[in-house]
Amino acid sequence: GGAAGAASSSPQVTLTVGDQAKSLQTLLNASGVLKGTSYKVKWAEFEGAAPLFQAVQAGAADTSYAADLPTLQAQSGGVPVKGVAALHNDGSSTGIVVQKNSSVKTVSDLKGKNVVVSSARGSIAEYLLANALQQAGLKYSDVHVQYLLPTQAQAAFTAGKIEAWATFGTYKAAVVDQGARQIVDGTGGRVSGYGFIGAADKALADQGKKAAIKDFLGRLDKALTWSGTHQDAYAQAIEKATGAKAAVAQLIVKQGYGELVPITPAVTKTVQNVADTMHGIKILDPNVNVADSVDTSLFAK
Amino acid sequence: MSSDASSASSGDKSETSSVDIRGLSRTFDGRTVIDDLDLTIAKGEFVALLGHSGCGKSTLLRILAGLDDEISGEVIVPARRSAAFQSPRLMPWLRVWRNVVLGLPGRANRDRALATRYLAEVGIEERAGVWPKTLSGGEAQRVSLARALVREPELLLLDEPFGALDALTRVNAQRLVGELWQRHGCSILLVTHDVEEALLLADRVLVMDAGGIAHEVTVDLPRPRALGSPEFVSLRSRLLGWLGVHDASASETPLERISS
Amino acid sequence: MSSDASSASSGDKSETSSVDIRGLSRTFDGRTVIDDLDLTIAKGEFVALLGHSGCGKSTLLRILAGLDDEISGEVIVPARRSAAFQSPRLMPWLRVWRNVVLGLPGRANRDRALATRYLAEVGIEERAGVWPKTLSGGEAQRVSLARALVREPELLLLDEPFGALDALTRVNAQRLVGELWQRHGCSILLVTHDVEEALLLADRVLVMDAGGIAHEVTVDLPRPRALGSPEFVSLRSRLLGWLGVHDASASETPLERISS
Amino acid sequence: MSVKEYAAPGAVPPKPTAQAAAPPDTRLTIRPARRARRIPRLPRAVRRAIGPVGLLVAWYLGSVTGVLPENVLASPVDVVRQAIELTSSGELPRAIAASGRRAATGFVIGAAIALALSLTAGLFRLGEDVVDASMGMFRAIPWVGLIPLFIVWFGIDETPKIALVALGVTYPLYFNIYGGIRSADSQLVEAARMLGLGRIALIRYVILPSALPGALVGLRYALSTAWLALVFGEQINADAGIGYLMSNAEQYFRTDVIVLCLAVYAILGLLCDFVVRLLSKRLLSWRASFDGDGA
Amino acid sequence: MSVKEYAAPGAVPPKPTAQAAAPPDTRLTIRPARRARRIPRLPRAVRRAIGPVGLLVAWYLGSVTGVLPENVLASPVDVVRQAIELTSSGELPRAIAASGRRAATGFVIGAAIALALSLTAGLFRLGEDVVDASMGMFRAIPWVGLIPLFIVWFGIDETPKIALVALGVTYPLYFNIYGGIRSADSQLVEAARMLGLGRIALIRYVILPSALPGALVGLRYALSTAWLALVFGEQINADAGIGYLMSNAEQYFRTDVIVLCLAVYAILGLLCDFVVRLLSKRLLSWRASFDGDGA
Ligand SMILES: Nc1ncnc2c1ncn2[C@@H]1O[C@H](COP(=O)(O)OP(=O)(O)OP(=O)(O)O)[C@@H](O)[C@H]1O
Ligand SMILES: Nc1ncnc2c1ncn2[C@@H]1O[C@H](COP(=O)(O)OP(=O)(O)OP(=O)(O)O)[C@@H](O)[C@H]1O
Ligand SMILES: [Mg+2]
Ligand SMILES: [Mg+2]
Repeated sequence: GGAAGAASSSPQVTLTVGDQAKSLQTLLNASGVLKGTSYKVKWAEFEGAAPLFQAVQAGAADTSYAADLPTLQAQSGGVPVKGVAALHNDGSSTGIVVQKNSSVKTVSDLKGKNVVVSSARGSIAEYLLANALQQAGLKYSDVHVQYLLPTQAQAAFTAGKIEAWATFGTYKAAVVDQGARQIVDGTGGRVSGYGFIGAADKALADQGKKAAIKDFLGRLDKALTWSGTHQDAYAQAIEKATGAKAAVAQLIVKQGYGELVPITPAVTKTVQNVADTMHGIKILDPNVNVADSVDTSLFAK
Repeated sequence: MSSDASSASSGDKSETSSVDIRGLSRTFDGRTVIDDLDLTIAKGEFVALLGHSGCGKSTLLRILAGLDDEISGEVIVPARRSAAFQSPRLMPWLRVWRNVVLGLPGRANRDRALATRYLAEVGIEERAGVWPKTLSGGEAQRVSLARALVREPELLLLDEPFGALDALTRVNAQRLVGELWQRHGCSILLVTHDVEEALLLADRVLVMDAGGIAHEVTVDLPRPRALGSPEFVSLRSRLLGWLGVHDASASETPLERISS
Repeated sequence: MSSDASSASSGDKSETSSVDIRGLSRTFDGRTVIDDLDLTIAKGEFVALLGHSGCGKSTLLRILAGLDDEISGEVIVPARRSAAFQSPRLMPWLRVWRNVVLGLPGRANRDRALATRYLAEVGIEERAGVWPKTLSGGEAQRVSLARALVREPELLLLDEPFGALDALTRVNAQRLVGELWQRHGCSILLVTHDVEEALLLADRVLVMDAGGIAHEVTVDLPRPRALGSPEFVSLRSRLLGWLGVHDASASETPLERISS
Repeated sequence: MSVKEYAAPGAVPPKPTAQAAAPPDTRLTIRPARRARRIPRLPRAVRRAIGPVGLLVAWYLGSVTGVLPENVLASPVDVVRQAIELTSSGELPRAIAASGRRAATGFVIGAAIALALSLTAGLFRLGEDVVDASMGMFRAIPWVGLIPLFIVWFGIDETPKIALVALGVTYPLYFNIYGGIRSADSQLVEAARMLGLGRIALIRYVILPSALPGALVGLRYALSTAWLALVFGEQINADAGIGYLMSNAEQYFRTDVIVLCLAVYAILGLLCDFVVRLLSKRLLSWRASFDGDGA
Repeated sequence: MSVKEYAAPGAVPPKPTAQAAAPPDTRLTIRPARRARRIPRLPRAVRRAIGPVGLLVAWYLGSVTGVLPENVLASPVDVVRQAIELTSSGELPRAIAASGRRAATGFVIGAAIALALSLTAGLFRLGEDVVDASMGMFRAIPWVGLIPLFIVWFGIDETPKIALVALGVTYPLYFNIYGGIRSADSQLVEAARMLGLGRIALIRYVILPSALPGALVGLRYALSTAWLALVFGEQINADAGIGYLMSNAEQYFRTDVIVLCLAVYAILGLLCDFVVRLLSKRLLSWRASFDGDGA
């Protein structure tokens, strides 16, 4: 790439922003923060973290947007991506639910049970399960873990085919609505609550793109701040953009990432703990050195 | 198949007749091929059917076989019929002998000995075990004939069954049909283009034209028949005349016309 | 096709002969059907081939047509050949007239007028526009004949082309072939089961047996020929004898054997 | 080869025990075709609607009785409501148009590839050996596993979606056309050669018409595959299309929209089938083949 | 109907301009089949290996030269290493066995359903109207959308996986058998009826053999579909199977394992193809059909 100054002002730069299910796109468009960028923003939308990182790996997206664990998984798998900023929420969206008439009242009661984890191996829900079991003094091998995609698991749970389900977001809310009991959730640090905006190594090596990412992070920060103060407008935007029902949109707003934070050593440490735990139950192999997998130079407050 | 058993329909003539056709018509796309045709075949009668190519002989046979029901008119036939079609129509995926006994009831449809006996009758027992695709034209026709004969029907429908056979094979096949007919007393409707064959074998010879039976002659010559007898020669010339080969003199075959 | 043009191979006889076969053999699964057969057909010669069903006539024709190359021996044929097979082999997906002109070079393969002219020759011009599946047996055979005739070959291979035709239609078709032959001077190899037909049309009649040409007779009767002439009758009886119909007297047709 | 003397007449078994003893005097009346005599039947279109309409009714009953839980398979009423809403908002027509464009482009490309490959494999022994073995292998590779490769090659815009459709369409067409070519009647091929048809003419007038019935079976399958491939294709960075609409609805939990999409797929399937039926009727009118009993 | 008098002889066009003017004296030598004379050819198995082996080489070269980036399509060397490792750990054989069991069970069920449906639709007009229209519709419904329904009905153990395989297998077999039945030669069906074959015998001796070539095309397609359906099926609560192995590897960006799974699929595809080829050779030996040029 050329000199930083020249590139950042160059209209030629196109930043391909990786996104999941239109989350960032909706937020940034609704808040209007993208007006007047010196670069072009192109959205790359995916159904989940795995295809998004595949696209990053293939060089088809410059940035990623995912929770801590999927990002760690991608890094462990060799996807050339670095965390450049962290997102945070309270972790309440993740939880373990059981059928309303289940004999399972607490996490310790899960011993010997089948527990379904969504979306897949190495998801935040699995971390919650692992962490909760650990805190309850159980080994991870004391439960029998089954993996199901959330839509499938939801159908199975509703039909009474599964007893305990570690899940998240709208899926959790929906079954709780119908009477399912939540025995534990991710608050209180049971999940880290962190997510990452990642940048492909190749994009970071390109001065023009790097500058664009830096600028983009600033705008994303503003957008998140806006979302905290304009919850209704944000929810309406979600409804409009995705067809979600009002209640679901509000839930997304409530449980979504509320702020953009720099990747401080504290963040690194928390996430490293997550990585170590998952490595300990052989879910994350090889382990990731979080401090080496971030680039803190792009976003600071 | 849309033919149902109906004992009620065997009317007044049922004791003596095998086939009763009244006012039969068949139209293909507006072209009437069979037009108000009447025909009765007595039990045990051997009837030969002549007619120009395309005049509707095979169509009539298909109707009698119960394979064509887009007709109008009344057709009564015996329940047990059997046919040799103009083309052999062997099942390509069954060995020759399986083709012969195909459709016989019970265990008989696996009776290779029975099949081989009939194949021997038509002179191709050594080809019993091969695929139909390897047969010559005449061989296939003989398998088809054997298949029709093996099932001892009450009405046997033969559509030019000897057309692809050489002189010797043809004589033998004709003799075989004649013998089976005399032994089992079935009725036979034989389509042929060979006037002499018709006269040698049949009790009655019909000439089809314009969708109906245009001419009919009863051959009451004693059997075995001699080609040279004056009655035979005069019958032949009459039939040839009806078939349009007008200038054939009594002693000439139709081919002679070429030299005239 | 594995036949290549080779002008070098047209050896000493090439100026006068149309077909040269030397030591031809063909074996099916260990069964030798054609065994060291030699045959020369002169330019413009009309040769008829007789033989028992299954003796290898069609196999020989297929080899001459270049459709079978699992042979040993030497076979030289004209480049421009044409054939009517034993079964009509019409393309079911082409209208009758398209079948007739199929394969003609250039625009001619769309020349309906040309097709109709030849269909008229064989008496079915009114069926030019229909699908082959609706043809009667004899109609299909005539289309196949028209298809072979339309391309004016140097060697015409006809495998029982009149087998499914009635007397009148047959006479006309024979006359048509005879005329075309005389007009264009092509060589013809005609397979037939009808001894009289062979004698009426051909310059030379061959009888195939045991995989080779067992008998051969040159018919040097003047044309047009008369069935009743003594030479004709004696030739016929000789041929019938070779074909195994031994007890046929000079004045009898093979069918007479039935009555003996 | 000499002609054997025939078996003596006496060798004909006097009574082969073969024929079942039907009462010897039974006679039948060949009845004129029923359609000429009975009450006219239900029209074809109505009879063909029985199945789909029956399923619709079953679905409705299932929803009402709770056999099909609402949150798994939305009730027809909800789906219709949703259909009206999305149609008036223009979203559904836009989705169908977007998917249709992709499906059509991909189909054309896939069909061309399938035709070229099946001709190569069908006409030449060497082609068969090389192409056919590879196709059998390729077909077995799950293309979901190839999506990353597609992204590398084709990016994340329209091209990978179209490529997925083309890939999905190629296999059924290839297998069926190749099978069809190989079932061409060798007698007709011989006749055509005898008539002096060149290679091109042989293909055009003999091989392809022979393969046509098989190709139409493949076409039927391929047309529905074209739409189905987009269920996956439109998960890659799409912002319109039925596949996108459906996966989006899955993310946001809209079973009514999901089921609406399924219904749209079903209707598209019926439409494609209808087209293939029409085409078959037109293109195969020369055929004399079994068309089922009157029942 | 009266026979028309033939056109007068003179009506034969004296020189139809049709025939191309090949030099009138050209003669050809019909050459004995080449195989009898030339150097013996490569054996069939070797020739059929050309395609797959060529692709392997292309893959290797692509990896070495960087045309296929390592992080998208692992190099053959890595894949072989991974294969050895997973084989010695027993994971790969276990996966193949688990998937194989599911594929086989599902295939048998699907094939039985397809046969029953295609016979119903093929033999009866009413069956055709009801079944065939519904099948065209069903086929178009993406079964990924139906997985939740499957889970509700069949739970999350083996049954839904097997059901998915059965579903995937049913369609290609149904379409091809149905198409095959409908292309049975009506002349043979007539002959069979004349011979007094009952309905069962008609099916057994005429209809099914006629449908066989088509059914084998469908079989070829269905066998690979059986394995492919497990790519999705084994995302449902599996702990063994190639599909599971692959989606797991996808989750972890283990391109070497992904590509190993793709390779296993490819080999399984080749094996299935081989079985179908053998079967075809045995079952279709009665057929006289076009089998490609000598080239
Ligand atoms: N399915 C059909 N559709 C239309 N026309 C048909 C159909 N079948 C037969 N025909 C026509 O009906 C007429 C009679 O046919 P048919 O087969 O009965 O003749 P045929 O007397 O047996 O003649 P041949 O001696 O040549 O076999 C023919 O002109 C034929 O073209
Ligand atoms: N593809 C084949 N495989 C095995 N045997 C064959 C094959 N084709 C022909 N034959 C056999 O070769 C012999 C000669 O067949 P061909 O068709 O030449 O007889 P033909 O003289 O034409 O008899 P016809 O007068 O009955 O037509 C027959 O016995 C036939 O069964
Ligand atoms: Mg006829
Ligand atoms: Mg022959």
